Amino acid sequence: MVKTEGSFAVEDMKNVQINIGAVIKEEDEWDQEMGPYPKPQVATLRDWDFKIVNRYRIFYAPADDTCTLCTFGPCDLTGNKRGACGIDQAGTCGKIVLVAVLMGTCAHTAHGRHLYHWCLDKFGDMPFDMGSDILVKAPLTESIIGIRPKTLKDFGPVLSYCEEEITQLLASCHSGQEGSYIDFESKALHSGMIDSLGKEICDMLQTVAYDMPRGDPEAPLVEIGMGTMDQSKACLIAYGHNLAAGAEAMFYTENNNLWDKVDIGGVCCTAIDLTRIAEGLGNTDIPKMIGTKAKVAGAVGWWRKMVRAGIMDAVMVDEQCVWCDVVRDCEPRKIPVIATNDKIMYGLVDRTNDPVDEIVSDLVEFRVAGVVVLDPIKAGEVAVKTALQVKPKRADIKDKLVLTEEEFKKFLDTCTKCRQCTYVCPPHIRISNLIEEAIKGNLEPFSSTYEVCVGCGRCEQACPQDIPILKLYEYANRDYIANQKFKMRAGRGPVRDTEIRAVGMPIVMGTIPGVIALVGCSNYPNGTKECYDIAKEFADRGYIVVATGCMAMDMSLYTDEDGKTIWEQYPGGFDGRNVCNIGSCVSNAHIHGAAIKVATIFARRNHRANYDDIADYILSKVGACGVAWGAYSQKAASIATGVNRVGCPVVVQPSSVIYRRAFLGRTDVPEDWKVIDARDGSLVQIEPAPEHMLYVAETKEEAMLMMAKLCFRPSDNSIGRMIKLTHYCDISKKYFGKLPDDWPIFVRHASELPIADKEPMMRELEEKHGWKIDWKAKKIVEGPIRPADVSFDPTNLPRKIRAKKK
Amino acid sequence: MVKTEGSFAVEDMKNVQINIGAVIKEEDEWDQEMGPYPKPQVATLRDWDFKIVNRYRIFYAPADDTCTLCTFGPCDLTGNKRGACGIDQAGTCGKIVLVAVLMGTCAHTAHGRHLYHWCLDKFGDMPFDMGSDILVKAPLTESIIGIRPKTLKDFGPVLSYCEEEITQLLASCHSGQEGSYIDFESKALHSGMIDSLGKEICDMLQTVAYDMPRGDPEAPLVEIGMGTMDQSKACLIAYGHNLAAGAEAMFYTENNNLWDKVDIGGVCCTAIDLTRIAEGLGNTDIPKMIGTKAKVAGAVGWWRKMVRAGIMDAVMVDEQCVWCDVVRDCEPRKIPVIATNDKIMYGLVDRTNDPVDEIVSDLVEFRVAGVVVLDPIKAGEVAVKTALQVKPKRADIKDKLVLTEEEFKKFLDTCTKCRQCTYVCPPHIRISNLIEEAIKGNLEPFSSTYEVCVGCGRCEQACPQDIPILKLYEYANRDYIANQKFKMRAGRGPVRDTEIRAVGMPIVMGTIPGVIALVGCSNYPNGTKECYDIAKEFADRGYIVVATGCMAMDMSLYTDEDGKTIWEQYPGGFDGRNVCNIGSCVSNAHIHGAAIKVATIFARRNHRANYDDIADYILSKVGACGVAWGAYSQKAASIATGVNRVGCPVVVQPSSVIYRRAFLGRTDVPEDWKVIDARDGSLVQIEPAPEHMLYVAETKEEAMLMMAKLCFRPSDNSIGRMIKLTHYCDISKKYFGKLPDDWPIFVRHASELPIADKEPMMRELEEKHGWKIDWKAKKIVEGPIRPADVSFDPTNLPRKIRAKKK
Amino acid sequence: MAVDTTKNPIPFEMAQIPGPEMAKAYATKVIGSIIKKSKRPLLVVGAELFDDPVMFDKVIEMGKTGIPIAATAHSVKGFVERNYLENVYQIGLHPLTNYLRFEDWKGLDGQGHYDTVIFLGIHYKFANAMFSALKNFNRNVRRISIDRYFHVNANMTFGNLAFSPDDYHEAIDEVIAILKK
Amino acid sequence: MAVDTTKNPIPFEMAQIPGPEMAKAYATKVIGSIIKKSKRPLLVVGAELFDDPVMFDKVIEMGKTGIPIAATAHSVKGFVERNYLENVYQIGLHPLTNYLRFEDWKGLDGQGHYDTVIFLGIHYKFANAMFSALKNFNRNVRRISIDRYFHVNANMTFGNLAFSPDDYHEAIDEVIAILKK
Repeated sequence: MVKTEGSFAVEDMKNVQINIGAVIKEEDEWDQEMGPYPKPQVATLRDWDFKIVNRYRIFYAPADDTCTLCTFGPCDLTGNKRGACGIDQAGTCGKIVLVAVLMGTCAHTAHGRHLYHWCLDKFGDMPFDMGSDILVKAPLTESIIGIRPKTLKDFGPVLSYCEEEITQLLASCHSGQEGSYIDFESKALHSGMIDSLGKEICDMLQTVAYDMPRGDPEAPLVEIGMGTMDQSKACLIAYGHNLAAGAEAMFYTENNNLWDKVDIGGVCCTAIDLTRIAEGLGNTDIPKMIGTKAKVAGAVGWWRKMVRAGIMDAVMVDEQCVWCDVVRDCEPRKIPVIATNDKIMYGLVDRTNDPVDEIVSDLVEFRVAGVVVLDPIKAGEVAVKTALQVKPKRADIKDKLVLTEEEFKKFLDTCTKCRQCTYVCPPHIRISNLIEEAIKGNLEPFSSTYEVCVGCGRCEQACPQDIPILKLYEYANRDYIANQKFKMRAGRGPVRDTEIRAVGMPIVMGTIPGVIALVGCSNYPNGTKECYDIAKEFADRGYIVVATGCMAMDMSLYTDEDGKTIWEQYPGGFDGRNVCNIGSCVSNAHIHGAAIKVATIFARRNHRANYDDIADYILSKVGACGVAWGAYSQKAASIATGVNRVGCPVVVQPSSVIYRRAFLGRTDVPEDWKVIDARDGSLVQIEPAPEHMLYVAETKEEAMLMMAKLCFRPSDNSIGRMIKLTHYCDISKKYFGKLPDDWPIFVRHASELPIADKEPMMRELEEKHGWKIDWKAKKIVEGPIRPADVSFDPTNLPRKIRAKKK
Repeated sequence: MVKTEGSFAVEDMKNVQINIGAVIKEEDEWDQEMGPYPKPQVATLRDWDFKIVNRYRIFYAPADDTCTLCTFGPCDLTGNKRGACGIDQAGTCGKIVLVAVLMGTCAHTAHGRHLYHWCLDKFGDMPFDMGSDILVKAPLTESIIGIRPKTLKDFGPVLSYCEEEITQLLASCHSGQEGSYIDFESKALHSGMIDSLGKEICDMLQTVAYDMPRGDPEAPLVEIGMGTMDQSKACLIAYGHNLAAGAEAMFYTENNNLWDKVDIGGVCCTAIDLTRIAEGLGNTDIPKMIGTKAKVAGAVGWWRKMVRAGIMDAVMVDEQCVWCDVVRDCEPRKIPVIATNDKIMYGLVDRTNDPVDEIVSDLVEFRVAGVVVLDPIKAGEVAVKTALQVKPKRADIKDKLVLTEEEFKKFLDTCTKCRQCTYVCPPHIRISNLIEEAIKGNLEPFSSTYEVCVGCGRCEQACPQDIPILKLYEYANRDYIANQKFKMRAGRGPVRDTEIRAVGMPIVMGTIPGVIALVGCSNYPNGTKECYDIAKEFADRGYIVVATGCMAMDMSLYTDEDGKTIWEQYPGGFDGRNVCNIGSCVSNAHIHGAAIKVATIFARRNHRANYDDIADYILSKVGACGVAWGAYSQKAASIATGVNRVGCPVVVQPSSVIYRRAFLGRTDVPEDWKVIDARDGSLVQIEPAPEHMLYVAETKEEAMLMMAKLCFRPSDNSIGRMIKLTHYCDISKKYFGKLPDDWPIFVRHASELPIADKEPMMRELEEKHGWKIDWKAKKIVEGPIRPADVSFDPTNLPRKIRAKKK
Repeated sequence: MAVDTTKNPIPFEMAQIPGPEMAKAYATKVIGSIIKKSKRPLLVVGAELFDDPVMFDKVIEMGKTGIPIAATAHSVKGFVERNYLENVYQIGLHPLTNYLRFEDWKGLDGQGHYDTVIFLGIHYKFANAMFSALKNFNRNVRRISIDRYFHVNANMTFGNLAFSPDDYHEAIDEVIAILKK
Repeated sequence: MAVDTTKNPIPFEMAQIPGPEMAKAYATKVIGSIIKKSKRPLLVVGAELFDDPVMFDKVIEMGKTGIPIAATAHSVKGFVERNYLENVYQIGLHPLTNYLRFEDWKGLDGQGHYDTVIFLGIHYKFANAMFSALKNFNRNVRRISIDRYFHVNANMTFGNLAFSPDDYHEAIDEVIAILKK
């Protein structure tokens, strides 16, 4: 249809113009009826949340025993005491969880709102076209809001909905509001869902406006690593999560034919998004494939290593995950900073309305360490010009950035082994031991811990001898830095409907053993290498492996014996034995989207404004597990919480404990593991599948075992269960040296036993667990929690019961 | 004009309806051009904020030396060190300030959003009619957004604006976003402004929808105090800040003629708002003057005292400032709880969709301690029915609530004087000393500290002897509780334009020495009595005294020698020597509104989308000072911050230090005290007026002296300055025993000296400060920072310069 | 002479200062006899044992005195390799702590809850947080650390011995000796 | 025999546990001599002196040894009543602390910054917060409390003497005696 918008003059109404706000009903191309819960409010999906938290008990590990949030405080809450406002320790933990999740939710939603204004400003409204392979275009918007956006502008009211909910949720954190930790967690789950929606809006807007790949499994390979920044050119880094200003720097470079003089690299998700530009349908006026000209300098964990190695001539920062001391790190190294987003302004002067050349001159002459330029076009031009002009002026200082051998040795000698550095080191590196070895001439410990170091610099502040510890690292790793050059597949965007059609059945039946999603930060401790290991382990086992953000970046830094990165080892489809880079952090929404699509495309569930039904389907039938294997920002907390609300478990690493809360099942309480059979409404005792919702694993080995286990679903058919059990047992044998103790509870039928070990396992069932076996028929006669039943239709929602039990 | 809304069929567009979103331009009844900053975003008014914080230096007193907000932490920031993300201690304090201010802002804005939905649901859209005395109807909306709402629905987009800004601001608190404490404070000031706007929306909606007084200086006197709840009736308490459900209980009671059987009282701001209903223009279908049938049971500080005295039979809670252990306090006393708002659900079962009588039965039979009922109408009915039916069932337990003399004495005897109670008591009451005296038969210490006690119960948790300390208090104060009966003037709502016309000139010239606004919480320590003392001191001196919320409630609990409350002692107009109760916390917006109206009505400044200009006017010319004299919730933090952004200083009491930040001037740095003379753009050195923006006073005496000082403005004419100086000196002499040391810096001309002490003060100027005096002419020849100049037009905004200096 | 395990009583992560209730460092003698006196102790070990494999042997020695062992992370592999699985239970530290906080839990052997947990060889941050969970939500379980770190959320802990492996081994041997008495 | 001012070294508000750097309680002898050795000390007193008026006299004794006095809140009234205004400056604690945190401040007498501040008679929470401001933002000023509270954010403090007025008076007298030496 023709969309008619704008202003009309109306007869008989003098001086009146009418602005068409929204076309509320038009030829309905959507055959689904509106579902029960369009625009759910804080309490709307509370029943669903209670189902989650009644099974997956809310577990807190407080990081503080006192509360200092209001004037009655500080209050001592040790031992679950109550503060003056009446809140107890559990409630306080719940409140902090909600605040953290809201911070993450706001980061994504505010990013989406910025892009919404900016894209409409720059490009005007555009049709929301995801290409012919993607017809369920905005699964979260559709499931939560109940609308199908037709143009980018249609995301406006969706953003307003998110913002309204955020405001309601943060209000409840005020002193003397919500009193129950359970309701705080329900609210956190609500926020997590809003977070997923915010991300979807964000990525959909930029995918269309910047013509990014629409689910392209063969998205191009782009360059990644500190060593890819060509030091013979002026190097510009765009650091953050919002591509707007960085993209303008690229357009300016392109339009002025400057690529032979300028290299543009990104840090953190801006890097991923810059390398996705104009690789899509090709229907915009952006230079085709320009994204491949940008480089991924690295994930956030590499930032301080880069800046201290001085590999860039100018930095643009935008928003999110941008370290707070950028100016302080850049200024002494004569790297001008251009802040391009009002979320991060560092107290710098706002020069948005000044002429470009005046701003550039102030930066190039080092009259100011940085500026704020909130107009992305102007910021892009300022940044490129500054990088070009400052480069020659930085030659001197650049040489001095890395220590000489003499200096290096001098600093080594001043160490007194007081260990203050280690007491503040996040990954607990025994720095004085490295120094001791280096004095002996052995730099290996400095090299092998270089990836483990997060570059935070707390050690340098603690050192009473003022040893510049990060500089020692740089010196020891100068060759690695120059040669850190790898390939990463550009973020492909959403999963295609066609892919879902192919894998929906195998996922639900279990014959694809699971979907493994690596999301969030990955830098600490050992995250960079371990996320590669995890991805490879599961890809090799035939799982579908997806990654986003820093995880996708960091797993690119390793190669197999043939020198191939993970992206070169595996194809990029949404299929078993594939590894796909979905995109930046906001692309996480597509992982929810894929799960929703399994329900709606494969299983033909109505998803329109029907979130809990879909989440129930996913919890019961879609064997997927997320992992955030590294330091975990509040965004990662909101991401994980959103993934949990949609019914999917997440495994995280130990430093995540600071977010205080987990969702853990109790296998010793059978009542927790009863679900409804939708066929007749009967209650069925099930195996604990999945056993946990949010789980901290101490090591990658534990993580992998748990992830394999968390892919079990009550809906697995016997072949699927056999495959899943085989991997679960095999990972255990490989890394734990034995079968897991609890393997029998997942066995419903003899055919579900791993083929290779079938007989010994049956014997164990008989001897150790007292099951009755018919050895002649090789059948299990008695023992399992329940029999295998291929038509079992598990649900947690009474409204899904098709016929009442007689 | 006729407003035309709704849906139209449009020819040639099959199946299309058009929803009219907004009439964007209509016959413009507003003669002001759109100002420079409609809908200011995060960075828009940053220049103004920097003017504030460059003069009023940001001062932090950290409550924590570590940060536990992300997985790199905890980080030790002691001594302004930086954490792993690069943020320093100051930045972290700024972040916590912003989060706290946002919590407050969200509390008000979310309250407004709830009322918006609810009022439109219940009443439909209504004209935004504030009566003929108020033509500048929504000063904050007009100044910030640049629109004049015509109907309640027009506040919808204003709320969306608030929610969008909130989301942007909270996003910047994510780890690794904003890095500068100065920008955090600019963001906090932005949030404070949004807070004021949220409050305005909130109070305007309820004023119109519930027909509250429109600036009525003679609003009725209503009953206040625990003793007003008639124990022969079923007593229902509505506790919180949102009148929706409590009002429905009143309507149900009225419609069913139950007032002889039911008493309805409010706690906290719901109390104030219930007593304002239907006292306005009388144009709705709500029973006229029904508000006067409700009672103000008390401010939040009295809650635990009330519930432990068992004066109610049922409690409805709504939102904000509602202690988190309501159910825990009510359950053992058999007081059913009805939670009526999704911000506070206490983990109770949501019964919104169940039949009233089933819910009531479950409550009355004590099968459940409480329920959630989110439909206000149903909640009102459930609450009244429950109170009526439960009352007889509570007779037994009610008798047992207060200790017998024997029990009282028994508990006294178990005290071991371990002092654990005092180590956790917010106002540091030496409880064991009270017990010691009580053992001797002297209950006076228990009585005199009853108001000081905030009823938090931390002492009871700390007591190793399990002495029920609050019960001791109850016993000792049982007569007071029964007799706590006073009168309070119902919240009058906005200041009338006519009042502004009368006082505008005297305020700006200084002949009314100032506007004193008592806002926020007041219960701790000594807040209840001291807010009465402060109000009285300034009213007697001819200041305009306004109060809201808990301050207004608590100052009602004292009488003069004639037995008159403060409301009976002084008239309720916005004028010198008056004391007016503006209304509940959200009515604070009208105090901003009054200041804005001085600029726009009296001084004819354009205020439309011109916030910084108006704030600059207020800072330079409107001698007003706020005081929040008591425990200070996050809302109080956002209120104060909003008041600061509009150019008005605030004094707070010591427990507010936990909010970490103050804005303090340095009189020893003359460069900080230069303003522009708008006549010619010249820079003028001024006296430090006002000297601080956010100031903690240790005692009420210090507070009063500082408030008198903070009413000085550079624009004072000589008579005005003389009057202000007289009060400043007089308060100092009265409470400090001497003149303040800095009085000379406010003297520009001999006529500005207090008449009574003119000669000795001139002598002191000459002898102690070296000023030159012409004794014959009784003139000051040399000495003042600047001469008095009646046409001096101070401003901080270069754009206000009318002609360039030659 | 006994190793002084009360030295260096500051949190291994310096900034871990949770509140008014914080651990004290104790001598091996005191800790050892408290463990010995416990009615239902549980030794909880983690993957850091792999960094110093002799610790597996020491843990097995403790196990042989009758204290059941919860092998968290993949540490069970160390026991498999040493062919000691007698009273070793494989379980993640997270679900284990979750069970520990519930009064109605029946223990890894179904014989009832534990009165004392003893942590060693566990990632510092994780152990610290799990101690915090118990400190705040189940105070009936005594929290003992015999790890090389000062654990502020335990009831009893060694001071930091992270940089003194010999002292640490000696301290553990002293504890074992007491248990064997 | 000297009063033991090192007893009860826990924050007067138990939950005030700010971080890794916390005060120690010292004997009067130590505190007294540190004050005496200071080059530019400033005695900061508050309105709690009114609760125990003899303290005004003791403060005046200290003032007479040459230490300037900042009288915060309305405490100056006590000095007016005792006719002692020699080296007494009336100033709010909040602006005073604000000045103290700036290196370029010239002092109440214009003669330069202070190297030591000594608090007494000040509302606990407020003093605690102002100590925190200095602890974090100007570490060149030594923070001493001779109030009846253990002040965790000071460098040096007495233990809690809030319930032992006699001991407290004696302790102050001991400090005065040292100052007079």
